Amino acid sequence: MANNTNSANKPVDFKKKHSKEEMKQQVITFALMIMFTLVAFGLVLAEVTSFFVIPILIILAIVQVLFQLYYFMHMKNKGHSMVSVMMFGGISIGILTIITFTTIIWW
Amino acid sequence: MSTALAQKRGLGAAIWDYLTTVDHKKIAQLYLVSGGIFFLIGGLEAMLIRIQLMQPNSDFISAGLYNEMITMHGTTMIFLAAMPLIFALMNAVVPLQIGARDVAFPFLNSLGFWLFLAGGLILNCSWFLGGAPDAGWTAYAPLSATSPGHGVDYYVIGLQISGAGTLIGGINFLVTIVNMRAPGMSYMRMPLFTWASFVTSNLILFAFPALTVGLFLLMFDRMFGSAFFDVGLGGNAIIWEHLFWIFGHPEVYILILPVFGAFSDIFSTFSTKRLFGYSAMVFATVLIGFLGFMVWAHHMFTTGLGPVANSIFAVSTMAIAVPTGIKIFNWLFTMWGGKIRMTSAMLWSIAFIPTFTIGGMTGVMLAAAAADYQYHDTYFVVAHFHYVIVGGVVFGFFAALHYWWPKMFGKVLNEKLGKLAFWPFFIGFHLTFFIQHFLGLMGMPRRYWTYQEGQGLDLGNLISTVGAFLMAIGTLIFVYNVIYTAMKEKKVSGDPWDGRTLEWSIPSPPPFYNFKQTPLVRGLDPLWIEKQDGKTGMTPAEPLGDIHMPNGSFLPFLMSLGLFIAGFGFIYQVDHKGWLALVFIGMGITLGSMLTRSLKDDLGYHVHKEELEEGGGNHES
Amino acid sequence: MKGWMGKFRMLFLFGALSLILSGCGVDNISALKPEGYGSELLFDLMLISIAIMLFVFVIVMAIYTFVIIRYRQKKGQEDYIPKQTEGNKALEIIWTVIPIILLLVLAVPTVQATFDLADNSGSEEEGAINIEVTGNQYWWHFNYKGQEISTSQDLYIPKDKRVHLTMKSTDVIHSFWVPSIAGKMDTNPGDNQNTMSLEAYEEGEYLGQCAELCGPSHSLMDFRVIAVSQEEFDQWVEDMKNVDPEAQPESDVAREGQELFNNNCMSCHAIGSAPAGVGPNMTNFANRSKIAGILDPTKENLVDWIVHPDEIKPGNQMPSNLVNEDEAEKIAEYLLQLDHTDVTPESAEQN
Amino acid sequence: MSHDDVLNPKEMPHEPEKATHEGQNKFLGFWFFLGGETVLFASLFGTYLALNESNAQDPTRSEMFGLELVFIMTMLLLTSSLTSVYAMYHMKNNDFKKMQTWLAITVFLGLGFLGFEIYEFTHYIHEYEFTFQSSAMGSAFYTLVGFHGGHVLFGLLWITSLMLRNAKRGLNLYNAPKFYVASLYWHFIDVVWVFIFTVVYLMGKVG
Ligand code: HEA
Ligand code: HEA
Ligand code: HEC
Ligand code: CUA
Ligand SMILES: [Cu+2]
Repeated sequence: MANNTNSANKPVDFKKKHSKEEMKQQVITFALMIMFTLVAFGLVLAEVTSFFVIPILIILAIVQVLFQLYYFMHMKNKGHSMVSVMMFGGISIGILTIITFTTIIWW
Repeated sequence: MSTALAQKRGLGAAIWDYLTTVDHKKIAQLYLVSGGIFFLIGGLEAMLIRIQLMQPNSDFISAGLYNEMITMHGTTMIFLAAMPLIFALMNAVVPLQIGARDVAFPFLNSLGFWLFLAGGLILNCSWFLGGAPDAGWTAYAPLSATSPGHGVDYYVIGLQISGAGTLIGGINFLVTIVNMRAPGMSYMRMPLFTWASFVTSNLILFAFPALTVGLFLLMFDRMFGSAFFDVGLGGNAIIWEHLFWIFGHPEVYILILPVFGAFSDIFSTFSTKRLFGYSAMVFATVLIGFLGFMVWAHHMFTTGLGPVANSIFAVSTMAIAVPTGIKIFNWLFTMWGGKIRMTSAMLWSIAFIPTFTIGGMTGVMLAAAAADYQYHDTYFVVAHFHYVIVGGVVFGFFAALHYWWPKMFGKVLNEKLGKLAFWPFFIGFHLTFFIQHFLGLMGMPRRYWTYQEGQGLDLGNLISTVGAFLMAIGTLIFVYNVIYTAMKEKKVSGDPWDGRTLEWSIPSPPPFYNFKQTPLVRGLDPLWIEKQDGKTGMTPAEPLGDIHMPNGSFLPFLMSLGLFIAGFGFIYQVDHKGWLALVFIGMGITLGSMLTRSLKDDLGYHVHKEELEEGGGNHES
Repeated sequence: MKGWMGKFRMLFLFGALSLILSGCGVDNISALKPEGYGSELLFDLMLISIAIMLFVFVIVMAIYTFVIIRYRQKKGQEDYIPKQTEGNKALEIIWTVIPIILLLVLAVPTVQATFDLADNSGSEEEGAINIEVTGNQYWWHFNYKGQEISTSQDLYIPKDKRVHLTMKSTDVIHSFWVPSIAGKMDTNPGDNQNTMSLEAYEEGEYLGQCAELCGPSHSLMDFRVIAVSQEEFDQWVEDMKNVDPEAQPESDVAREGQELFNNNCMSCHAIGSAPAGVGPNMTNFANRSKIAGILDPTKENLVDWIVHPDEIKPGNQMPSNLVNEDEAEKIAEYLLQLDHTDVTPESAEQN
Repeated sequence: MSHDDVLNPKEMPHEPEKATHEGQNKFLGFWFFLGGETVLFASLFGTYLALNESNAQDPTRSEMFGLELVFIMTMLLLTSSLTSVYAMYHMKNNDFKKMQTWLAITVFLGLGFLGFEIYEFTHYIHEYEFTFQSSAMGSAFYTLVGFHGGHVLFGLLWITSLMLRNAKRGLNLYNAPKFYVASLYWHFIDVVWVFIFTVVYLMGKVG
């Protein structure tokens, strides 16, 4: 088996650059995610009133997850339209499920 | 691996061929046969139910056995008969309708089938190993969580395994339909059966995980001492109801949508007309699928969710009548102005319209939340769902089988026998179930082992049982027809019905690579378009070239076998930890096979151009 | 005709429809012969929905019949190719909009009825009757809140009065259903308690059933709702409050029976207003309309039951062969003289 | 495309994971699978949220949960997400060695996460006698977090076996989609974890 690791790939310079660009975005994403996590933990440790904190926590989580999906998992890229349809399908059903379970399990 | 062996003739080789096949057409046959057998078993259970209820205070079967009977009847019919029959149709037809040589994941396709079969066999083993599940097909906790014996364990494990198979099958068809369409086959040119399969696969993808979770919770409660449904430790039985119905309601649309699709194709073909309102039909299919996820709590109106939740779910349920109505009227207007050929397939389809309409309308009546306080868990509900399931799904299977039989097996099912089977089944069906609406309203709850004299229920139940016997006769005639056709009927051409869609442009049964050259699709009803232009077949979209085919594999069978063995281990480890050995052996086989699969390069093989020119790659046939 | 739907009911079809439907079934059992507030409200709702459905069905069938007669292939048509119509916007809009309107017509009374039946505000009022219903495998227990009255299997209520129920279960889910006077409601285990109300318009003995699969004897979990006049009900309450659980029976046999009963059965059963036990409360047993919900109240049946409860109601919680047949006879003698009041199911029929 | 082109491509395309038909199918199929997994985890979250106050005799969430460990675990998993991004970056640049290295780091971080999780569970069991069987909340907690842990374990096994299997073969069009899909899986695990630390731990602490 030949080792492909360093085979000549001349024509892909442009693409390489593109990947680099993307990589930069991903690192920024990562930094933001770490920041959000810190904020979230910080808020809880600071014992802000729960009425206030919980929505913020949830929003922070959602933003983080969107970062993961769009940047780390490339959902922002071309060729992901069907992917988006499916993921959002799953997400909306998931949300519906969770709403149910927090409202009409006990009454 | 299979190709080399399959060339050797003989029974052994044939069996080996089916055990290792990844050809969607053969998998369709496997689904058809096993689904058909399970339908007969489920039907036999239905007959025992009806015999027990023929007269008041009867003890033809005991109370405990009766509960096992209804549970297994419901579970078998839904999961082991209707689901595989749907997959049989999808496998047989979808790739052909979109001009594909294969499905996206041939290996997973066969894995899906074997998992389903393993699950179904486990479930039915319960009859011989100490008793079947007895908590209803809905398995409401805590009855199911506390039911003695191993019956419900079989339910949990069997459904978990076959459910995994279904999920795999669903994903396979999603990707197949998205990625494998022939050039020119845009979404808005796909035949409705393919559209319906697409939406159904979506429903499978999003609905089955809820069941998976529910089954896990029940399994943990029964086998590992958790407390999800144990109110003593803070558990909550309503969780099961929600999880089951979040799955269960979409499930009924999973069943009905593909046959809606089949009916669309049949009405159009046998009226020699383009489908009326194609885009509205597509839209309605998608909308039904979408709304199907927002209505589940209509099964729980009497659970006590409160008037707000009940009202919301009532109204959203009623909304489904609108897209379904669009479909009914579009079918009627497809026939309007057409040239209706009354073949057996068409006969079943024609019978479907009024039957299903009645079933749908009783559905809307059930959806009136408050009124459901009277209907719920009575024979009115039983009547409703048999009208939609038998009158919709089963009629649909009969229609679709008559329609696609020549494509699957190269022979047209005998028309005389086809009609002979129809009449007793149709009449028997209405005899059995129409009267049940009234039985329910007159105060007969469902899942009743017996009823007391003097409640005015005797005559109705007797009529119902007589009807069931007629249905059995109809079914048996159909089975006879299958055998008769296989022995006596002659081979037909690839296009016996003057078809309109791609599957009729290739020989019957199709060669294992389906299309020698991928066809070029120029519009809706592509074959019809070509015929109108005076051509006999499709214009190819590519020159003749090598065809890439996947290798057969024994691994799917092995993986399922492993889970089959492990399933028994899980069930019996409650009694004695020694049974855990089976879990390890079984999981070992499964994981070992998975590892083998991922370690080996499996690139498939090519059918060469030269072979194709000679009249088509005689690897098989 | 009580309630907002009175006017509707006057309308055309309805009279005829309800006449035909109420020809079905047996009095005091059938949901089609409403004799109480809930069932009548629901019957009206059913009639509205049936009328809408019939309307739709007639239209569908008219088109259907026309199409399959008119457009069947005729001789000599083999080569005829029909016009390939794509669709028709106007038609498609019609059959989208009309169903929407029909459904709205149905949805409004549905929502009204749903809220109406969920309205439990009366339970707080002075003099309201609140009863706690408990479902058990396979019997029902009724506890009159604030009154210290416990009964099993037979539920006495005054006629023409809204009675408020809170419902729970001690084991699996059951569903409390009295078709001819009200809809049904599940009894859930744990804290998930439901409420509903009952109101009977006529005196009578109404059949109640369990409507949620709860085990092998699910179909044998019958009970009775006995609606009597207000005076009779007051009398009954009075009598039930004054039950003396230890009262000595008159005959010797019965006294022996009492002894045996106290020794063998009291661990699960109770007499008087004791809180719900493992088994039904035996107060006023002599006036039960059925034994264990399904057997005629004869002595043979009772003895049969005491010795082999399992053969009669498979899977029920009462052990068989606790006592032998002789002893059972004596116990039966005792139980059948537990007549604590003159208000009986027969009182409900005297009208 | 001949087999040779697949196993020994003369030239690696920019997105090797989608260069073959099989690769495209795998890519899409796996995303669909993740859509299904979303519903699966939503059901588990729902169950947990419904039962998170049904702790019977067990201590409440805020009495039990500690945040330090969870914080470390979160950091480990988040970082591993980034490292797997690096791995994919090098895959796109056709640098097999670097890809393997970054994957190894990912696995390493994942192992760390799993180790802490196991420690955490045993801690709860020994310290508070809070088990899978002690209350409905216990069942729901261990099921939700355990399902996630199981996914982590499976992801580790998967990535490791891919690394080992292809160590000698290098990158090609047959295995590139496999690597890509495994990395998607790994990200998805992280997505789920974000909700777990938010919903279970942080919100549990807040009460
Ligand atoms: C193939 C399966 C299938 C299908 C298609 C349906 C379709 C529908 N079902 Fe049914 N249903 C079941 C299978 C199915 N059901 C099963 C198995 C159960 C019982 C499960 C169990 O408990 O074991 C059940 C139970 C069930 C219940 C719960 C009853 C109870 O337990 O108390 C309800 C309540 O709302 C309901 C409603 C409906 C509705 C509104 C539709 C609608 O989709 C119907 C829509 C169709 C039409 C309405 C007809 C055509 C329309 C027109 C001609 C247009 C004009 C019409 C109007 C304006 C009304 N169904
Ligand atoms: C796809 C779904 C499906 C189908 C097709 C059917 C088909 C039939 N069902 Fe039903 N049924 C359900 C799904 C289905 N059912 C479900 C989900 C329930 C609820 C279960 C529950 O409460 O949990 C139910 C419940 C149910 C009940 C209510 C039981 C109760 O509540 O107590 C009844 C009673 O009449 C009944 C009858 C029938 C009959 C007579 C048929 C007939 O149409 C059957 C026709 C077929 C045959 C008659 C087979 C003929 C062949 C032979 C007899 C030969 C056999 C030979 C060999 C095996 C070699 N079914
Ligand atoms: C372990 C508990 C238990 C014991 C001990 C027990 N029973 Fe029962 N009994 C029950 C239960 C539970 C029922 C309700 C059964 C059902 O209807 O499903 C019942 C029902 C009955 C009924 C019918 C009640 C009705 O309201 O119609 C009678 C009569 C009866 N028992 C008599 C007896 C006698 C006599 C004995 C003693 C010899 C006895 N029981 C001992 C549990 C018990
Ligand atoms: Cu209680 Cu059925
Ligand atoms: Cu439904």
